[in-house]
Amino acid sequence: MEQQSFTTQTAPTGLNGSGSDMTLELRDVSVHFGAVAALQNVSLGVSRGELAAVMGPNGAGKSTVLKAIMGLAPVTGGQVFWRGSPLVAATHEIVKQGISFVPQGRRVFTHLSVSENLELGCLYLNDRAEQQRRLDSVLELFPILYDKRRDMASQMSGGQQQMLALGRGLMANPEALLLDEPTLGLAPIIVKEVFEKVHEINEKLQTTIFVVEHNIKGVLDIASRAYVLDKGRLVHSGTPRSVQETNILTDVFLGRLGADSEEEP
Amino acid sequence: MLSYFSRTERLIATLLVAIVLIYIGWRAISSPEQAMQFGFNGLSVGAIYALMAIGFTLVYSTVWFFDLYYGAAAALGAYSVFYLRSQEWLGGQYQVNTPVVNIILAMVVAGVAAWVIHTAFYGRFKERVDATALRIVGGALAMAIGIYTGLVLTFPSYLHITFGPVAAVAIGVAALWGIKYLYDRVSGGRGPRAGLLIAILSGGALAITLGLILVNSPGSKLYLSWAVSCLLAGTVGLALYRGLYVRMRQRSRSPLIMLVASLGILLALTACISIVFQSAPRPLPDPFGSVPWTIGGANIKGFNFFAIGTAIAGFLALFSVLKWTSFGRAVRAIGDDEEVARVVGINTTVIVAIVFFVGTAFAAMAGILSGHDTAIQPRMGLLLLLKGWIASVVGGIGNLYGAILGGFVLGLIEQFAIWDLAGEWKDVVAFGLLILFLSFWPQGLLPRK
Amino acid sequence: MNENLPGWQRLTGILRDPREALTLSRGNIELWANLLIILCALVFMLLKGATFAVTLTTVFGIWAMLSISLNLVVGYTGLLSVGHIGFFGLGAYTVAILTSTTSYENLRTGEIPTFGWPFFAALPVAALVAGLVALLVGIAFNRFRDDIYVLVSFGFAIISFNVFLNLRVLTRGAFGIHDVARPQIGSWVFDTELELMLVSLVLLAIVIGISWFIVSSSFGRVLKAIREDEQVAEVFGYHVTHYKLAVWVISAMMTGLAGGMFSSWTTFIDPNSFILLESILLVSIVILGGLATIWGSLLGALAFVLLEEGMRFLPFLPQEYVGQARQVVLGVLLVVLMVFRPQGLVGRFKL
Amino acid sequence: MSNNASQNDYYILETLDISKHFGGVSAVDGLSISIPRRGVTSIVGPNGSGKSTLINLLSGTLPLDDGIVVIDGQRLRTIHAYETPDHSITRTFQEVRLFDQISVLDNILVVLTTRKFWSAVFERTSRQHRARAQEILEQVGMWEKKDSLAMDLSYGQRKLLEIGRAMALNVNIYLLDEPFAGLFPQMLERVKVLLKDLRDQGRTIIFVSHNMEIVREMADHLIVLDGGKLLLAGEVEDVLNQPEVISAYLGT
Repeated sequence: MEQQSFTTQTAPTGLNGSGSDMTLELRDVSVHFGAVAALQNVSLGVSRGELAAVMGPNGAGKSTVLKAIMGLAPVTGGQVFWRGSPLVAATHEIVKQGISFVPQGRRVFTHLSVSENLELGCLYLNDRAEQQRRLDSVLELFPILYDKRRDMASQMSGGQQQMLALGRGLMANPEALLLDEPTLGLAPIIVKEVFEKVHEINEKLQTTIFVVEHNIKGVLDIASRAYVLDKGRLVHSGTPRSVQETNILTDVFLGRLGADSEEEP
Repeated sequence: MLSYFSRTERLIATLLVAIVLIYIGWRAISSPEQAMQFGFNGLSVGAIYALMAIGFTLVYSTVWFFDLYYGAAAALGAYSVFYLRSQEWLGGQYQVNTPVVNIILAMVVAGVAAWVIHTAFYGRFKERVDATALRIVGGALAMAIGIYTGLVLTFPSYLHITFGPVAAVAIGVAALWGIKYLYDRVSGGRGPRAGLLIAILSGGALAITLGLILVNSPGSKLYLSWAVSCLLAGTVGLALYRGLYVRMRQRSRSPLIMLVASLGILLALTACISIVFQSAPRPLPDPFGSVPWTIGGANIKGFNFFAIGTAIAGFLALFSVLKWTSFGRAVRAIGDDEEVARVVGINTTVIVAIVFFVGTAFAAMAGILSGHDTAIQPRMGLLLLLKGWIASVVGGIGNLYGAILGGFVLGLIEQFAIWDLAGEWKDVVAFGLLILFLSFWPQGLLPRK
Repeated sequence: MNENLPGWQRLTGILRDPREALTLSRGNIELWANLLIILCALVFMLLKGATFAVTLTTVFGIWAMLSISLNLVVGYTGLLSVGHIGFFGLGAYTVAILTSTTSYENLRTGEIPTFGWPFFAALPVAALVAGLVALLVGIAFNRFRDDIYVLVSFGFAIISFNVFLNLRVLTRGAFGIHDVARPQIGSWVFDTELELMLVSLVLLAIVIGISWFIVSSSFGRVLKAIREDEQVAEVFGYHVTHYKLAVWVISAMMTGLAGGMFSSWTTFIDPNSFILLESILLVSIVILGGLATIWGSLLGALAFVLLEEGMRFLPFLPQEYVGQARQVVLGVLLVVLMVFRPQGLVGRFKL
Repeated sequence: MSNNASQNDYYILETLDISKHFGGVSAVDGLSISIPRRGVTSIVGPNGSGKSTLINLLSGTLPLDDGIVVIDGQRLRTIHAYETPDHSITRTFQEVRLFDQISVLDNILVVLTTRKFWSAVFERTSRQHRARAQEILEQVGMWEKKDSLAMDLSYGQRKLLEIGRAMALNVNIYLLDEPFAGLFPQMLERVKVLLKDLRDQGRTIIFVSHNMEIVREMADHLIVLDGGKLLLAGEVEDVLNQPEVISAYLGT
């Protein structure tokens, strides 16, 4: 938190050119795992209170975007900006700065109870009253968790675990919530529920949400900004409507875009 | 492909165990007094194993690699009691107190203190205070702690004066925290400042009373030396973790590399202990007198009760910390999924460091008890470690209940086995049990849920 | 110069152009390790004279046999066994029991029978006994891997130590067995140091020969494949369990051979030679020398023997601390190796 | 029965109602598919649809929970991994699994040499083995790299080597898990050529892929899985034009 120098610099020309109103932004970020490039000069971001979606086929580098923000992936070029200043902190410090991450695959702490899982979301707080207040509000948002709050997380169904992971992310009272494939491997009816919940969080709590998703239809209904990645590069950015209009998704997914690719994982 | 035993083989093994149990039962009925004696001995030995297993489980289920230093910690703990007490107790029979050892340990403590001060305070104060001044103060503080350690070690006969007040203050602060924590929990954190006041008053009172008692009673030196030993072993463990394991874990090497590295540490430390103390077995003083009581035909020493009590108290303390404090929650979260734990804002390096410290302190305590029970020798650590590990495999690896249960079960089985076999075979029985469990019930008695 | 060229090709390169030697040696830890250790050995032998050199070579031969056979398991197959001292002891005790002619009262059992076999008849039996026990142990251990394997092998070492110590009927417990026979062919008794060295080196040559034969065959390649990825090796049609068991037994038999040589060399053995700590030392020799090379094991054994002798020269180190100081050095070396060079000095496999 | 026989002849590999559960989740759920002899069959499906699990089940890497696999007319309840070469099956893995710390050449030779336990001890690397290994390595373009360790290769080279290693085993059925994922264009072409060669030799190739373009280009038959169940099967273009497939990919 040492450099709070609010430079009013305009962002380098991102693909969308909307630059500085972004609260969380990747500028020309590249990520390499060894010799393999997972992201190449990707610039994207999300404005305050907005819900941005990153889409793309498998191995396009979607999840790497979020991992780069959280310091879990080796950023080899470019920088991540948070509220206008570069985000440089250890992973566990980033949460305290208001960014919360819900990793892929419903990674809840299976040997802990539901309420313990939730409390872990804001463990760094020493204020028990505040913790309790947040716990109450999250449990209010997810009635299903309230019923199960004493159960072990391992006993829950996939959808419930996803809700738990979401709730755990919200416990940090984040300004920005990063969701990595929140509907992966869930039954269609649960998928719908998850999207509704994500939408509700975005609308009611005014949380900025950055979601990586393979389920295009569901996410485009709730997103206000959309990015399409393919093979580690940004191939499209704009409104959800623009994505649907350009047919780019069908091209990317069904392999009609042409394979001018570099190596990627 | 691993070849698993078929169902019939498993059945045969179960039958075998049942026969053994029936045999033991029959022997117990035919001579109940002896059974009482063996049972009590088993529980007493089992308590040491359980203590070992509890600490081991704490470390293993957090970092998921097998740390052999943990065994050396047991020997280290036992030998530092010997180091602090032998001069007085054995009347200068062993001239073990050497400046070299004191200086080395003081340096280790100073280094660890510097790291602790850095991680705990540097980040918090560096914006408010000049960074260089902060570093100088921190360095000086760490040096002071190191010098203090050196002094404590150099003059073991004044332990009650040099270390007594410190221990009293530490217990007072712990009591303060405990009371405040309980108060906060009861009042839901919304209570008035009264809780804090009560805590400060009672903690302070406790510290002062305890300090007076400790300083004025030279007999407390043995118990104080236990505390010093646990702290020392824990500090060395912390230094190893911070200096070595963190670096190796970051490179996420295979568990075997970590294991072999800790094998090297075990080898080196065992040899260091042999150099300082010679490799022949040494006695530790009997803390509660050696006059046995007779209960139900069995001769039982006060020390045995103490061992069992320590194991149960250790279990309860660790259990409640893990269950109810946010620290415990963080520990369990790291054991579950370290990356996600980091993502939700837990400083995993610090938490794991504390786990190492606490775990090795447990090992040291087990080592001390084992030393009081029989004798100490430099190689005792590895065997104790393996027994602790067997206990946790028997109980169900990664499960705290399993650790204490496994410890007592292992102790009992060892004792009942040497009823008919000669006493020297108990290690063989223990490892036979291990292989039996790993082959047929790798989950243990109480599987980790 | 290509790093992956085999040694002899590099050597011919140097012969053709001596300047190659310079480029080769730069930053080449393997080369320096080789040179250093061999030079040390030569200097030692020159300084201390022929008798010393002969004894050193005998001891080296025994440790080299041990480390080569252990390397077959640890380096080539990837099973980190800390229990090999058990097989060493089995071999030693078998030879001792079969050849010793001294019988004395035991506390419980009275007269202990003696067999009085010649050494060369007992030696194969020693290997067989070690192999047989290894077969049984191996069947039980085959399901374990990685750290569990290490721990159960610890268990084997402790169990075998206990057996040596407590099975007094056979091993005479802590008293040990005296007067183990020296090797003998006809009337030629190998009882001078030089002759013993000869036997030790011949046995070492046999062990090297067997190991090399295995390692260079298709069998050896499969072992390495198993070490790398058991499941994939299985997908390509290899019954992994059999291979692991076979190499385990072979290695144990060669270790038993070394044990037999050891007991005949010292002529007196007691359980203290076969404690777990020795087994850990053995593992550290194998790792120090280098995993998955026979040459590395030779080098490691040489370094180990030199380390002990070298420490006797240190003026500030009292004689009784030499063994312990060696342990400290090896322990620290092990840590350093694991951090910086997990394949050992000249190894071909990183843990 | 002649009808049945001819059907068996047409399909080299069939699964009858096979299932695999992990904990409570069924990765493969009562799946019955038939894979025609010769030609290229592609298995596609969204994430978590059980494609890799299917490959693992067919190659014995995972034990079957339930169901029967028919390989070339032989009905099997269990497949042991070490028997798969005898069933004329081999495979590659999704995350490349080479024998990392041995040389590239040895990686091929492991597969070429005898699988008989006892003769392995006495077998040295023969000239034929080396020649065959050279042939394969040249085919995958890695003969110059023969002495480097497999772990030092780049990702694409590793992928190629793994396919080469599978090719070294002279079998009829190749199960390839994502052979095209993450490759440079020229590497991609190379893999395509390799697979086409195999196809032209009359082998059966079954591969999992996400890259629909390559599926269109390479595959003759297509099997679409969703949630561990069969969604559709048939000729590639027919299947890809079905609306169900598009909705399975883009979500409901």
